[in-house]
Amino acid sequence: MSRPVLELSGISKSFGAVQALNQVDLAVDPGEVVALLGDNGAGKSTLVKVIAGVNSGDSGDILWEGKRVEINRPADAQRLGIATIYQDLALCDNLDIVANLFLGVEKTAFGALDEVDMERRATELLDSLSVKMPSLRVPVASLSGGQRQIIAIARALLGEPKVVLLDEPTAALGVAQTAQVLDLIERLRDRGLGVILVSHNMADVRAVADRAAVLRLGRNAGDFGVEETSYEEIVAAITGASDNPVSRRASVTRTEEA
Amino acid sequence: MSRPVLELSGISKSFGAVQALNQVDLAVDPGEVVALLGDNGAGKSTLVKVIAGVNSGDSGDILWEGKRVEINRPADAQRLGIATIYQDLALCDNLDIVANLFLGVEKTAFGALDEVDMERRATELLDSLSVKMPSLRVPVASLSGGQRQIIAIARALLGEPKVVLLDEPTAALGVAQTAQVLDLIERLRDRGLGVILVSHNMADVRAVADRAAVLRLGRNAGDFGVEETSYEEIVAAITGASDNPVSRRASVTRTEEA
Amino acid sequence: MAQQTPVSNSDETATGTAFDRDPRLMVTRTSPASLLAAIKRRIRGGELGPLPVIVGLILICIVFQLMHERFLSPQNLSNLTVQIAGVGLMTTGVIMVLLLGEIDLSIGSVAGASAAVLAVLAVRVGIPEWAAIAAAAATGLIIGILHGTLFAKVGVPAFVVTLAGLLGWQGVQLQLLGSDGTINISDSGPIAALTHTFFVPAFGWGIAAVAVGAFVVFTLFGERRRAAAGLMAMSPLEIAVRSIALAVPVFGSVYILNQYKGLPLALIIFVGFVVAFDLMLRKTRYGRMVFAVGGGAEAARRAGINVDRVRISVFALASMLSALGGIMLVSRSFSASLDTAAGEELMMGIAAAVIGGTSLFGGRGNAYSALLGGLVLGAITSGLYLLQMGTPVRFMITALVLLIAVTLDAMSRRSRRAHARGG
Amino acid sequence: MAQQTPVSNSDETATGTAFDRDPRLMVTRTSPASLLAAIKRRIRGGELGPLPVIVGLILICIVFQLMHERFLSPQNLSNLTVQIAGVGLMTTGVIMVLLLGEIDLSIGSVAGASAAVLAVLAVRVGIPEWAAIAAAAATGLIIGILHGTLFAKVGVPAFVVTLAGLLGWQGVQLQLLGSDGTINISDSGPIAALTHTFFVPAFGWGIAAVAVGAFVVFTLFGERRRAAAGLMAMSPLEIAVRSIALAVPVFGSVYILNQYKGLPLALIIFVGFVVAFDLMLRKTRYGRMVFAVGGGAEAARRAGINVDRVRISVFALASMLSALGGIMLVSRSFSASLDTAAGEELMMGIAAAVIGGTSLFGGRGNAYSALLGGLVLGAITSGLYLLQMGTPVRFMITALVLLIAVTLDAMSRRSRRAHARGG
Amino acid sequence: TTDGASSGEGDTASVEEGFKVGLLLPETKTARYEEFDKPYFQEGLKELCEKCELLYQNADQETSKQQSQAEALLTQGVDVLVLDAVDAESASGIVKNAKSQGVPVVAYDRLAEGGVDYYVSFDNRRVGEVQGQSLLQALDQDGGGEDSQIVMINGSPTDPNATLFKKGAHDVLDGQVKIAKEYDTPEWNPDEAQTEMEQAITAVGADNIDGVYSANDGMAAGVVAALKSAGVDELPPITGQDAEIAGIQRIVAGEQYMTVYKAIRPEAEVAAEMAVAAATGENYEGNGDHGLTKVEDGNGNEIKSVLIDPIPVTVDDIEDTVISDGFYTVEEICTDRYADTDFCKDLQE
Ligand SMILES: Nc1ncnc2c1ncn2[C@@H]1O[C@H](COP(=O)(O)OP(=O)(O)OP(=O)(O)O)[C@@H](O)[C@H]1O
Ligand SMILES: Nc1ncnc2c1ncn2[C@@H]1O[C@H](COP(=O)(O)OP(=O)(O)OP(=O)(O)O)[C@@H](O)[C@H]1O
Ligand SMILES: [Mg+2]
Ligand SMILES: [Mg+2]
Repeated sequence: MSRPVLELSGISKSFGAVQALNQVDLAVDPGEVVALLGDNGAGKSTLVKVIAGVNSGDSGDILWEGKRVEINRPADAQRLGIATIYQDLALCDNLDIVANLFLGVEKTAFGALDEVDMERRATELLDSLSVKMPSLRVPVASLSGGQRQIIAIARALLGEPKVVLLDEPTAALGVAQTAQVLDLIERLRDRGLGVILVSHNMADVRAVADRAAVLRLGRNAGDFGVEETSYEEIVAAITGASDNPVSRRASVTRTEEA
Repeated sequence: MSRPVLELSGISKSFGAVQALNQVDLAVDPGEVVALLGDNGAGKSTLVKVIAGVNSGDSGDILWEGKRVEINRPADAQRLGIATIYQDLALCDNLDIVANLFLGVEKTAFGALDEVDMERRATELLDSLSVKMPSLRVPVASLSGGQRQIIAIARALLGEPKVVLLDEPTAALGVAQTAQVLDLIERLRDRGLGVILVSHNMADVRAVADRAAVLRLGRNAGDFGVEETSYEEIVAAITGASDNPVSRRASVTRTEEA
Repeated sequence: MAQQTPVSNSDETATGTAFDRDPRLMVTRTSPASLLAAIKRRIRGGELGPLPVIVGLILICIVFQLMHERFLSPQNLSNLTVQIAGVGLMTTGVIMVLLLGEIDLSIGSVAGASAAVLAVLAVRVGIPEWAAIAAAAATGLIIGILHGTLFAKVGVPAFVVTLAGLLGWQGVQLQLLGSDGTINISDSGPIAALTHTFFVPAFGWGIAAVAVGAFVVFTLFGERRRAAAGLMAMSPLEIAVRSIALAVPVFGSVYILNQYKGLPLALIIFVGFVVAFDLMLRKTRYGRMVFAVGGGAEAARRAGINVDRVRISVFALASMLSALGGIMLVSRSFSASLDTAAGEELMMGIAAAVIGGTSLFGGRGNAYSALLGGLVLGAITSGLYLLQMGTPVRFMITALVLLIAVTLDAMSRRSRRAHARGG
Repeated sequence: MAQQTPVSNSDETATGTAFDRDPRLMVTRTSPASLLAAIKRRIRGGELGPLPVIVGLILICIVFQLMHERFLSPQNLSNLTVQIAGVGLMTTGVIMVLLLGEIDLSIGSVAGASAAVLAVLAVRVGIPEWAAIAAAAATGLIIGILHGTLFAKVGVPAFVVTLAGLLGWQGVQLQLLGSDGTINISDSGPIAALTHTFFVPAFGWGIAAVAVGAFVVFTLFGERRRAAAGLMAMSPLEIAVRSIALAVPVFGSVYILNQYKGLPLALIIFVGFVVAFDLMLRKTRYGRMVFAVGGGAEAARRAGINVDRVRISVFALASMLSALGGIMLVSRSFSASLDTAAGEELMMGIAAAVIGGTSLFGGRGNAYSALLGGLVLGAITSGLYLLQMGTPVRFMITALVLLIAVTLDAMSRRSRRAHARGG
Repeated sequence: TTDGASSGEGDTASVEEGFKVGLLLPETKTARYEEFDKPYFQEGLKELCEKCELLYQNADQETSKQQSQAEALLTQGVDVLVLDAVDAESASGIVKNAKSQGVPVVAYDRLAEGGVDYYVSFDNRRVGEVQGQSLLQALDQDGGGEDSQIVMINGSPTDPNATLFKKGAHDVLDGQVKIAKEYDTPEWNPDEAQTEMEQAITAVGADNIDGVYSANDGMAAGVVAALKSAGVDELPPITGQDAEIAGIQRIVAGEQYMTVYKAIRPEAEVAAEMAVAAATGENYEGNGDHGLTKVEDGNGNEIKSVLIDPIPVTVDDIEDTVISDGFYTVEEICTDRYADTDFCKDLQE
């Protein structure tokens, strides 16, 4: 087995009186897609933000390619090679699509912004994600939810990351765009990147993930190979009970589902 | 067939140079769940906002129980009996959960807010949606994406609406909560309400919708009975081509999918 | 006493009901120990509420008393309470506007213009003084409606509307008072009475008893109801602690003020408005709407709230309170002049709101800020006058205190701000 | 000429590339007809840019010229350009801060304090005047760094920091000028030269030709490159129209000013700073970062931008520009006094930025606002003094113009604002 | 009152034991108050009553602030209040408050209403007259007559004293010269004055301005700058007031014609004498140089007053007034820039 490119151990984080993360461990190998699953409020986004340097954890270690590192600011994570797509999209509403895509990594020529080059590259990038935009020069505030999401995804892929964190990337996407993003995740894996994918969509998870790590109420609640584990088992781990609304609903509507 | 409770005809709406909606028709009967489908940026949310009175349309008629009505402000729609769950959630971040739930419809006793009553009812309501909240008195700014979404859903159900508009209600929800919401939609239908459900999740749509109306680039692109239509046909209507990323992906990964 | 926003009740209601609550959250509050633990957690979490300001106020008083033995004399404290009443009313208005997430730069000019209206009507025109008071307050109200309409309906940013008001109403003030510049009012009429009336000791004690009594009764009754509904309620211990925390300063002030001339009417008016606005903000639908619009105008609009009406009404109230402040200033100096409320009043009004803990970004704050912030600034001013500090020093110290107060607040809130929005 | 924000380029690049664009959007711009159509659409869509202000300025000029025949005389226009330079530089600084979504209330006091430093060093201490100028600018820079650090690192709201600055630096100004109150500076040294130097006609024509030529060359070159990269580019027709729209006012001003004393150095300094800041804001990474932080600080932080550094640098630049403005004021009146920059400068500086079209809510605006807004306010003041109007009238008219300018802007933007965020 | 050992309901203080004197001045923006009035008053007081303590406050041109300061002084138990009111009429509140506590009030520089005990001042209307007369004199020297055109730059429209200066000046100037343009200058701001002057020049033409009435020295600086900027080499006569150092220097350099010197030392000394008399319960009868008159205040009270004449200062008078009074030294005036003016060369030889 290859050495994990990113390894977390004993990560805890509390907000005031709420213990959002409690001694969480997680590792991702190069060329591996790890799905991070859990109920609403389980702490998935909090964990992603700790790795990305948006909030730093209260305690715990982060190992990067085996070495202990400190990630205190988003810039630290980016320098290591961690690209992140946040659940709350984190775009600058007043800037246009091109400016958002290249925010913080603008191309310059002779000290001035090279708008031509950036616009050309943006066009190429968005073409590959099959989403229709009214124009590359509208402020992102006027875009639809899915359009914004696609920009955020495209943004994260501009650099040369080694690990990609995706926090519910397909939640707002249409079927075609979702398919494109799943393709993309597979391409990332094939290029040897480590991918952490947060998603509530079991179909997507089963399609691209190699392993599923489950969080429940801020704690680790299991680590499964996706191939070997049944849908019901994973859902039981997420909800913490085998008798849950999903299974109840499934038993009622089994006959109806296509 | 019963008379539609809500009927739209020829709705158009443009934002500056973008024609977001172009002569769109849509109708929903009491006791019917209509899925509103379409690619990202197709204009679904814009249509929902026109019905809810957030933006008014440039032209077109809205019929409510057969009578022409003007909906210029959200309050107009609410008065008619239209409850809306927006894609961008529209909660007041500084208020706590109870205050958000009852915003605009606060309970009072002797002119003062009746916090006790509101808190009791909020507790009951959230219990039925199986989501864990840290406390009913935290500001919603600190909640996770799914928790916020649940609050927005619960909000819309407080009154006695006749039509419910749900714009991607389950996008951020966990499996258990999604199941609950689907149950809820079925309960609403059974109570005779008209439901318009915007969703990108075909499984959910097939599970609860009776009919699917498709938008493409701001125009009507088909109206299907969900039972009679295949998944491939609907996807083709959404993307506008039978050769689309979904079908391509499906053909490649068919063997992998469970 | 003061509660930050409708949400700061936080832990009171956290457990003990049937609600499916997060097991990560451990809060009970029935024993003294758990009460202390909850307080500690709040301090660590940065939810200090008015505590830093109160501590700061006490420190300021101690320092000045050490430097000048008359600082805490009944005479000085009595003067202090009358001095802060005028600007305090203006601060109460500013707080309403700040809660909306807007700013009102015109409070000084509106106070000045209303003061001019008051004096012109009462002295030059010669209508009865109480009618002039009503007219001046109405002037403020109308100005506020104008501001609010320009802001809410036409969409001019409040900063600009009130900046224009700052200029324009000062022009009106100049015009009204004309060349003489100053109009003296009678020193024995109703206007003068507003700040020159003091009550006999018994009356002061009575008012204090009624206030504290009402607090205890309503709290007891409310918590009884909560408990009956199966919700987490305050323990009797906590109710007792809170009641004492209210009773000590209330009875203490009355005791001290009774040693000089008695409870000043100006103080009763000021505190009365603060309490009324506090109740309105926390306990009525209108107050809830103000907070909602301040926290997210679009969300409030979608919830069916008539955002324009809320905005106009808030600006109207704010300008009316400014006008009342102007009336108090006239009352105190027996005259309306060209510089009534034209100086530091604007700045001090806003500074007091901020020191008291009201956010400049909307949706967070409380009416008590006016009292607390006003007391802090009033104490500093009064103390520095006693110590005969020069103007530059006074400017610098005021600036410094403003900075320290807000820095404390900012630092304690730091962690909460950094990741404001979950998800 | 002026572009609202990095996004307002909108239609230029909308079609004509391989990018999978929305077929609902129909924009071409190669014929005069389609150019007109695009302009019409912009007007209907509320994207007017600086047009309303320019129209307003022209109207103001016409009205005043009708009322006083010397208003458009070369002498008056020459005076006007020198009169606005000082506050204009302060406005440029305020615009930077407004782009961040913050406010700087200290610009007047900082200008005053820097002016005091300048005069004390040049006259009392007696160091060379150019060194005193450098020291005064450095004073502004250091003050700005202090403000920025308190805001960015400690987390005190900018409103409060600069409110404290407004008080504190005025204290410093009082202290420095101390007993004398006013210090005269030489009327022939480098300081005086800043506003009392005028260039010979040939030089003026030369500068105008270079400026317009540079614009044409860079635009041609840039659009050539766009076309080569397969992106939508401006048609030669449009380039020609834009070039003429720039050339007419530039050569026109030079022609008029040459008829009096020639092009004033003060104007060149002011316009030079405006152009430099405009290029910096639109064409450099730093400018992009400023807009990003103004549009969403958290998003910018997550994009790896050092938000604190951007904030500190913006406050530093703003205070430095205020200091430069203060130096220009001293230069114009040959003296630094307790009143230097202590009056309407703050209000006028902010009003000019807003009239010019810079938003108070961050992330939207441009450096040219300083020039446009400054010209509007300068023209009003100049015209009213020619007509010998009193102060109350001037206050009211200024307030009115401010309101009208912003109302127009607000109404034209109304539709866009109402549904700001899609989804 | 509760703790008022030295504060006096009726009990008069004595010079032997010393007592507390409160001095309230109106603003800091004009150099004179902090620089001259306060120290001169203090010196005067020390001479009359060695053990007396001076308590001093400055109100930054705000009436409500002055009221708070007065309350603070009364809390400290002063035995007499010397009040230079920000606003003479509003000050009646302060006066009444003091009287109700048995503290006598001396009105300084401005006649506060409400029945003060004594009043010492310059005659402010007289200041405007002196300025106007000087200007007429200068115009006559230049050979101008009734057809001379002047520009008037008055003080702040919100300052009641400015109104008096203006009235005084008009009394003298009206009918004697043609007033081409006249402005009231907000806050006495020199920059504003400069813009006003520039516009006046544009409207009237630099050559057609034969003289400028500027209400004080600060604004005169702006006037001079405007004229110089307009390319005027031979500056017309310009007035001023306050004898600011910068104004004196301009006079020395021939840029400004005159300023009004208000001999503050005698004013402050008289005020100190009045204060001591009032506190000790004696009757002040004036001193040798300055006789006692009566002035009626706004409420019709007759106030025992001393009015001191303002003195016009042109380049010829500088030596006999500001320098001989010790207001400024020759070194202070003749800095490097002014060293080679005739005035400085004469004096330093
Ligand atoms: N800034 C914050 N302040 C206070 N509490 C917070 C904050 N952010 C998150 N929380 C709390 O921490 C818990 C975990 O939140 P988190 O956003 O990580 O959940 P999640 O697993 O991403 O859920 P979802 O699937 O709904 O996105 C929640 O209970 C939430 O209320
Ligand atoms: N306020 C606005 N200003 C300008 N354009 C807008 C605005 N709102 C929406 N649009 C444009 O209208 C089109 C339709 O947007 P809409 O939000 O309705 O899409 P949607 O169908 O909801 O997409 P999604 O599935 O991604 O949520 C998009 O191209 C979007 O860019
Ligand atoms: Mg999440
Ligand atoms: Mg949508």
